[in-house]
Amino acid sequence: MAVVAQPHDAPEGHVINQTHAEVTRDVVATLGPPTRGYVLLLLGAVSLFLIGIATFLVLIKDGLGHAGYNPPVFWSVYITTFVFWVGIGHAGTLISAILFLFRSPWRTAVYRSTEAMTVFAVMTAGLFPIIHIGRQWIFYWLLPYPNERYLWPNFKSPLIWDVFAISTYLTVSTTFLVFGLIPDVAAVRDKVSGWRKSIYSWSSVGWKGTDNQWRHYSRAYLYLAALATPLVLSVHSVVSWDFAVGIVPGWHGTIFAPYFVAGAIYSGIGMVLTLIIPLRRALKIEHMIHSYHFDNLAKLTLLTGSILLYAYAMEYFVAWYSGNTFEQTTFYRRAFGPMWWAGWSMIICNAFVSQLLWFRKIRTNLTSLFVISIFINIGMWFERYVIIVSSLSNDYIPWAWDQMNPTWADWGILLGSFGWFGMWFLLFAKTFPIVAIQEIKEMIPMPRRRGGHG
Amino acid sequence: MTEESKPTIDRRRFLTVLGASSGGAIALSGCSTGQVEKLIPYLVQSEDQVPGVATWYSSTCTECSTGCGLHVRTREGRAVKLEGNPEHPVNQGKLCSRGQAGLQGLYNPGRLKGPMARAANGQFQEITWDDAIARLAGKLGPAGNKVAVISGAGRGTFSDLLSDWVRALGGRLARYEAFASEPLRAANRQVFGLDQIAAHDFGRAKYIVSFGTDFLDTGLASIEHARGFARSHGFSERDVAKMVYLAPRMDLTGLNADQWHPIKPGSEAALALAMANLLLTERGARGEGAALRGALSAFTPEAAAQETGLPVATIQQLAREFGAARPSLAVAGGAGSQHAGATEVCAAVNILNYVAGNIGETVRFGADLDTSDGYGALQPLLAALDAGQVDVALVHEANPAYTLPRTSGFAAKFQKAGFKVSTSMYLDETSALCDLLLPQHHALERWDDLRPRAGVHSLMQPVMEPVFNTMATGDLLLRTAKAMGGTLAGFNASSYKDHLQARWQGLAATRKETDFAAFWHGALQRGGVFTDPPAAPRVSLAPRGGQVRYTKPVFEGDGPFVFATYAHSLLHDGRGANKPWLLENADPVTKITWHSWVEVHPDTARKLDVRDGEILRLTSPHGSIEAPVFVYQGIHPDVVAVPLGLGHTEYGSYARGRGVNALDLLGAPAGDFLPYISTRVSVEKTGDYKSLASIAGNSRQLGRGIAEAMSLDAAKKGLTVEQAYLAEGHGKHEINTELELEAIKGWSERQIQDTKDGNYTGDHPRWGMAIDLAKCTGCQACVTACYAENNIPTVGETEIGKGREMTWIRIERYWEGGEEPGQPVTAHFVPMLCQHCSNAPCEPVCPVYAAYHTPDGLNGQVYNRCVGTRYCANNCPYKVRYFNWYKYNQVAWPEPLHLQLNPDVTVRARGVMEKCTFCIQRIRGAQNDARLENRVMRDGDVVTACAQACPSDAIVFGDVNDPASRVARLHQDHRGYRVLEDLNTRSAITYLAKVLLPAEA
Amino acid sequence: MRKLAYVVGGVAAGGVAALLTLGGHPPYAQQANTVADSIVAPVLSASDTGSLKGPRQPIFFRHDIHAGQYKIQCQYCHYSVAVSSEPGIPSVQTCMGCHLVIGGSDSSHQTEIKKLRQAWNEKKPVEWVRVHYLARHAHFPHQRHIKALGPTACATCHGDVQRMPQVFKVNKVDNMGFCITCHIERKVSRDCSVCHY
Amino acid sequence: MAFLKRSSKATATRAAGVVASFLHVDAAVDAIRALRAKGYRNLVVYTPSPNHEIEEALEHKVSPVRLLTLIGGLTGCTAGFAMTIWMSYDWPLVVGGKAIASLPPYVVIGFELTILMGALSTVAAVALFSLLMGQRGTPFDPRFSDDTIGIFVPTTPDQLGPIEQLLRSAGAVEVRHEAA
Repeated sequence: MAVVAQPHDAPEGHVINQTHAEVTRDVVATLGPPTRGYVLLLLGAVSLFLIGIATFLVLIKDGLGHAGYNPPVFWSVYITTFVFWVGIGHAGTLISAILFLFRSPWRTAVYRSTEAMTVFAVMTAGLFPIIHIGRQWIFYWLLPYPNERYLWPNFKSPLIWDVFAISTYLTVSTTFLVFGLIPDVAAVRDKVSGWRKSIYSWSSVGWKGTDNQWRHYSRAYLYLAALATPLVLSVHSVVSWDFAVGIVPGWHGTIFAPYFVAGAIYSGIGMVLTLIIPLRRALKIEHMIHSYHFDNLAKLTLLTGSILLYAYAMEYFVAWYSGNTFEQTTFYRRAFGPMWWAGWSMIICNAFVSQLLWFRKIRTNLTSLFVISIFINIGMWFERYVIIVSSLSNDYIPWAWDQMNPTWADWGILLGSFGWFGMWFLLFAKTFPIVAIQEIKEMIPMPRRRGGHG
Repeated sequence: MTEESKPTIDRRRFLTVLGASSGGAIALSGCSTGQVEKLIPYLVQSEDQVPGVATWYSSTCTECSTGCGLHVRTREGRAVKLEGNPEHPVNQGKLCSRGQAGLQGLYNPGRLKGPMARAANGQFQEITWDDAIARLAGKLGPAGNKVAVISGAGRGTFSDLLSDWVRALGGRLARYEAFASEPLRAANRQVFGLDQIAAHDFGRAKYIVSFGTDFLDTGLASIEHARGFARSHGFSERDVAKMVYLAPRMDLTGLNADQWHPIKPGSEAALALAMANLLLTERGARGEGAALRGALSAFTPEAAAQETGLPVATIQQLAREFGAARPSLAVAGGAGSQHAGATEVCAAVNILNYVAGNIGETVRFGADLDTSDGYGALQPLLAALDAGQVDVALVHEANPAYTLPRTSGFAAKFQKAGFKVSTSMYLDETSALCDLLLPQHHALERWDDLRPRAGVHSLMQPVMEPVFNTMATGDLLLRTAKAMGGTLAGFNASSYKDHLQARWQGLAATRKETDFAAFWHGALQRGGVFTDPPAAPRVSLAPRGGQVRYTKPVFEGDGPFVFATYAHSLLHDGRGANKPWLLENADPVTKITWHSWVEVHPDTARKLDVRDGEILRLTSPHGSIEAPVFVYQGIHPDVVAVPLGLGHTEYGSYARGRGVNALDLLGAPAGDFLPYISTRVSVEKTGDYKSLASIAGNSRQLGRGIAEAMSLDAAKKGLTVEQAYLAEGHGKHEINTELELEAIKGWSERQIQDTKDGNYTGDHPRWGMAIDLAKCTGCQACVTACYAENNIPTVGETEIGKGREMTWIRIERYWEGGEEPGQPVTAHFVPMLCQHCSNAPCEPVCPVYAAYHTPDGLNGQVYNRCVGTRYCANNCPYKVRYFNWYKYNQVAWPEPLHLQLNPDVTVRARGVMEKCTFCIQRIRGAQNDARLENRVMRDGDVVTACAQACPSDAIVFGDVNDPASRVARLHQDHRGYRVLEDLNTRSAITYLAKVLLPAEA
Repeated sequence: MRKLAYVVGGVAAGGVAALLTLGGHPPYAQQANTVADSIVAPVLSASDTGSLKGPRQPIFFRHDIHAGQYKIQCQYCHYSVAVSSEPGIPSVQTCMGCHLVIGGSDSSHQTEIKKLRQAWNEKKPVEWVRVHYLARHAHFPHQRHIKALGPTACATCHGDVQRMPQVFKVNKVDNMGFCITCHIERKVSRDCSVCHY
Repeated sequence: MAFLKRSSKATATRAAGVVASFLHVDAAVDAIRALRAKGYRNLVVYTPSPNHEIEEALEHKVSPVRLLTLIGGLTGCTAGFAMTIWMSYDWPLVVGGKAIASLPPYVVIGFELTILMGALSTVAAVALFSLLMGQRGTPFDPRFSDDTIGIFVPTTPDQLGPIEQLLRSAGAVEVRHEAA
């Protein structure tokens, strides 16, 4: 008795021709035994991760010297990658939280995967502050823990803001993800058997879906979304202040916070596309995530991409208009200096490539979208690389100017971070419903005896 | 911090070596909580050593022939720093980089551990001193008078002993040193009939012309010269003596000149004589002058213009200015301008000074500076060696196998000697050829004295137990004499110390000193006996003195370029190449460290299509060398130059195989001296590239006002830097509106208030510094001093290639002008160190308060709190913070070099940020002393290492809150400015703008 | 007060094991102003050292006899403590100054003194085992503390050595907390660069 | 998570009553209305996903979760500022010529802790209300998490018959009796 239904507020084109039973079935199906391709992917990820570990061990043994640091460039690839991953996270929270508040229906099918991406991206980012410091074994000195020395951290330092922002972000988004999972895990629990059942029933913390539970749950979910929303905007603002608070020309910009947040969301969606385009095929859920979703994602990309275009233009304009020789030199060299290639690849990959998305054809063509998403990932990594390295390499004292070239130690850690991220994401996709069962069901009205709408 | 600093040595050796020790002493203060498990007391407590308290001894520097006085700082029985002896007339408390690095000679890992003899298998093997002396005596006996000795020892008791000793044997003795200024001596003989070298008083000179003499850096008595130059040229008497530099290459002295004229190599004499001629013709000759007139008339400015490539007008102007200023000073000589005609140049300059009436005014004969006899004296000895007339050859404090070009065939000739003995402390090129090595004590380990100039008797005393099983060569000679008896029976002093004291008995007698003990102790305390030099002799032209010549320079070979080589600023004739401080400390001109380079003029570089770092092969008739290019505007387009001092084949792990030896391009010296500019070379690209290990980033200021300067009249008018700018007609550089300015002002006032809230009230001192750029010559003595005082690790060539040098204080050298052709290029030096800002941008960004502000206004850096985020370094606008990327502390001080470490300063572990602390250990030390004496600190109680070393006294340190202090007054000086003041960092260092003479004045 | 403050801090810091605050209070020995008027050192022999606290020394030197029973001032042996940052370990000469004559009352003492004389004759200084050690990045000027607290202040950090047959560590002098507690209570500078440079 | 475990184990103690399964939401709503009209107010309704109509039919009050969210948030904010300011003065060090406790930077900490505590207390609240105070031992059927609506009417044995009658007439596809 398959009932074809129109969701109340879904626009044309967004149809889920399924009953609740089928939704459960299909989603639970994604948790079946892993395919060959999946295993290979996982192995790939793990080996990358091992490369990262090996590199890190060498760094701990000898010191950071192996990396390409070349004073005055005291930060380079590690901080770049840190900002990159924090940025990735933002799209997830945007889609799962902000769009939830806006009651935008298309998020439903994709938000679980993006939320998972957020958590693992932030988990990855969280490693870098530890990796990049000179004495990794005492990173905990950045935490305000009572100690016999009576010493506390310096809360005026943006790095401490980071510690709080990142850990808060990780905690809240994890909570958000786990919280959303509970009813779905319960649904899975009731479908599987054996040891898996016992695991899922433990992790579904006794969810039954009673009216009372739903009553509190939906409320709480709303508040979590409401709390996560300012968090999205704040976290990357805080990260941007790492630079904006500094006096380095090219860092010291007032537009940094919005500029970084836009960039973060932009890069995040790029990563979302990169992830779910293959994923939906792999997990055979094309009928739940289809062109309609990608069209919306693409529009979001276009919006944030255009904001970036504006931000870039503004940076150069302000540098020129300020009449500040330091700013001017920095931005001149960013475009025509020794690192021109990085500068331009950032501008082209981010500001220009995203403009292609004005065309519906490109928006709805998964191949082109996938290619663009790759460009976005590269472009956004370079954006951070340029902002950090090129600004540092030529600041106030010309005598100190110098260039840096990344080394195997830099690339090793970078690859490792991708491995670490990929590993967790893949494991998650096989263990938990990557599509939100109960929210999809919420969009499919339950069958009625009298038919039609109530 | 987790890592041990270089292990606290195996303690037994420390005992045996230093004879004393105590807990904190051996525990070289490193960033480590690792326990020192043993406490080893003195066996016998020496009266003048209190653990934890420094003991100072005076001594004399032997790193070059100048003979500066030393104050040696010792802690727990080991020397930890060398400083100048304020009472010493030559250097008056200052010391150059080379002198300070003497400490690394003392603790050099390459030192010979004891006497060695060449075994049957050709290897050296350790022997006992008795055995060694027996062997030497055994060889000397049969050798009879077939003995040859080469000694680089300065004039003094030892030299006298040595010559007596050799004379007694009937052997040959040559006092040889690479840079012996033979041409100067010869010219003085020729022109004035005086066989001595005059002292130059740059302090009184109103106008200075240097004919290629690097008197500020590698020349004789550079410290004394720098002091004088600072007085005459440093705006200290509110005036500036103009200095003109005439040479094909601009060395450090040239960079300090107001004008540099790149004349053709070898043409100096023509110019000097033409100037003299002009002076005579225009001023009318008096007395002896008339005699000269005829001799000089041939040398017209036109001819000189022809030779030098200078316009006639310039020459005339030079002559007029030179004549107008009374007294003026012209100087010549030095390795940098030592071509075949060097003696003619010196003679011509003598004439010039004579004509200008500078003799006796700024040119002081009678001082009789000590130099070795040089190559001229060596020649007969070499001939004897070659003829096989030498059975025993002894080399002392000289390394001719390296400092003579291969073509001289020294090695081959030396090999012909039956038995070759070296007393060198290191296994250098010469001692490697020897059969018997009798390493002598380092100057800091032995009794001795020097007479570097008339009236100066400078003492050396052992400041510590010998590090190795070495022996003072004086004792060696005496003990050998005892062992031999016979002709040497006369040498019966029980020890060299007794011999020395006996000699000083005589000195005491001549000075009518009755109580010798008192005299001796006084001398030891003062560092010697210093009397005024004997009155300058009446100097008049020697009979044939007026007959000056100028021979057109000829350069061997047919290459397109003249090849010039010169004394390396730090490595000197190569003796510095085994000391990491001197290798790591950049050359003050090129700012290149650790390796050799070829200087090429930009035009030439364009012709050859080469860039910095491209490796060129220079080929002369005598050989070829390969070195990376350094494109340098300060060199004549037809000349390429390579510094001396590198390319050792022996001389320890630091020197061996590093760089190239420029001497390989030179021919066998014919005359009495070694002409360093004597060949032409052809140049070809090898296609290889080497990134220069240079500490220079961008050498242009880009109008950022880092090294400010103002014109002389502006300075005389007492204008501030900004006023001077406006006076020059520049527009007011102000981008803020009135309202904005008000806001900024209010903001900074608010910040001042905040800092007060942080109890920074006036009752604390506020440590500050003033640096006078008009005085700073960029010699970098401060840099070496900082390395020595603050345990700064040397990181080596590759790390410097990555910009990771740790120079807490660095001399930035910015080029001015020289952009469009014809425009002269000049250099502005600015010492850059932590500015200890009140609103330090580095402080608030540190997450753990490792960078914070101390109540006495220092920008504190707590190493053991630092986790190494490096945010502070990013946020430091002056880029004066340095990071330990690797475990530098474990590689920088191979044993026994780590004994030089200053126990008062923490050795930084890896992963930690470090920077200039204004020598906080000295501040705290002074505060402790003041507290013990129940008094307040006085101005001058604290002198930072850099300020202490600065030869021209450009750096002044003190309490800015104390209005009486010198630094506070300098902070009010109208020339004062702060670097990047617009950032409102409120830095504690005030720079005094350099004073420039108008281009054509 | 401080404890309370700490608990607040602990909670505020996210309640990281507030128990740590206990660790936040290093044991702080009261200054023993009461100069031991009549200490009679127990009779012990080197064989007893095992049962005593503190590391066993090459020579069983009895502070309780020298400083306690015979009331020799600390500075008699630790000669440089008032003028230098280093307290100064007495040279063997110093020991011999007395022990040339004093051979020890009973056999156990005599054996130890023999060791000393042997060291003196063989010109081999005694290698004492270090008891108090300060990290090398912390500078502790002894002279300033003697100046401020008086010549009997030693006990403030080193405990009542006059009653120690074998010296042992009473206070965690190598813990910054120990220094800071005292500096706070005496209201003296807590500026980092006073000790760390 | 212990308490959550407990709640799931606790299903051992069962309450007596009637469990009905519905496939059609309107049927379920009718049933609920009817039951409530009859005075059965402590119903337990199981749905695979939240459903407006059923919520309306049950006339629930707004969940009290929001109160704890607010409290948590405020605590976080105060904690943030209290911690930073107190710690600044506990060992006053001046950096960059700024005030010992300079509020602008501390806003960030305050903000982050607000969010953190807010979120955590929200979750805690849900655990509290729906899992601890939630109906223990109410009967459950796996289909309820799939596509079926379940209604459990706790009652006394004598009432079983009429209620079953009512439910069936409302359109229950299945009715089961739960013995105590």
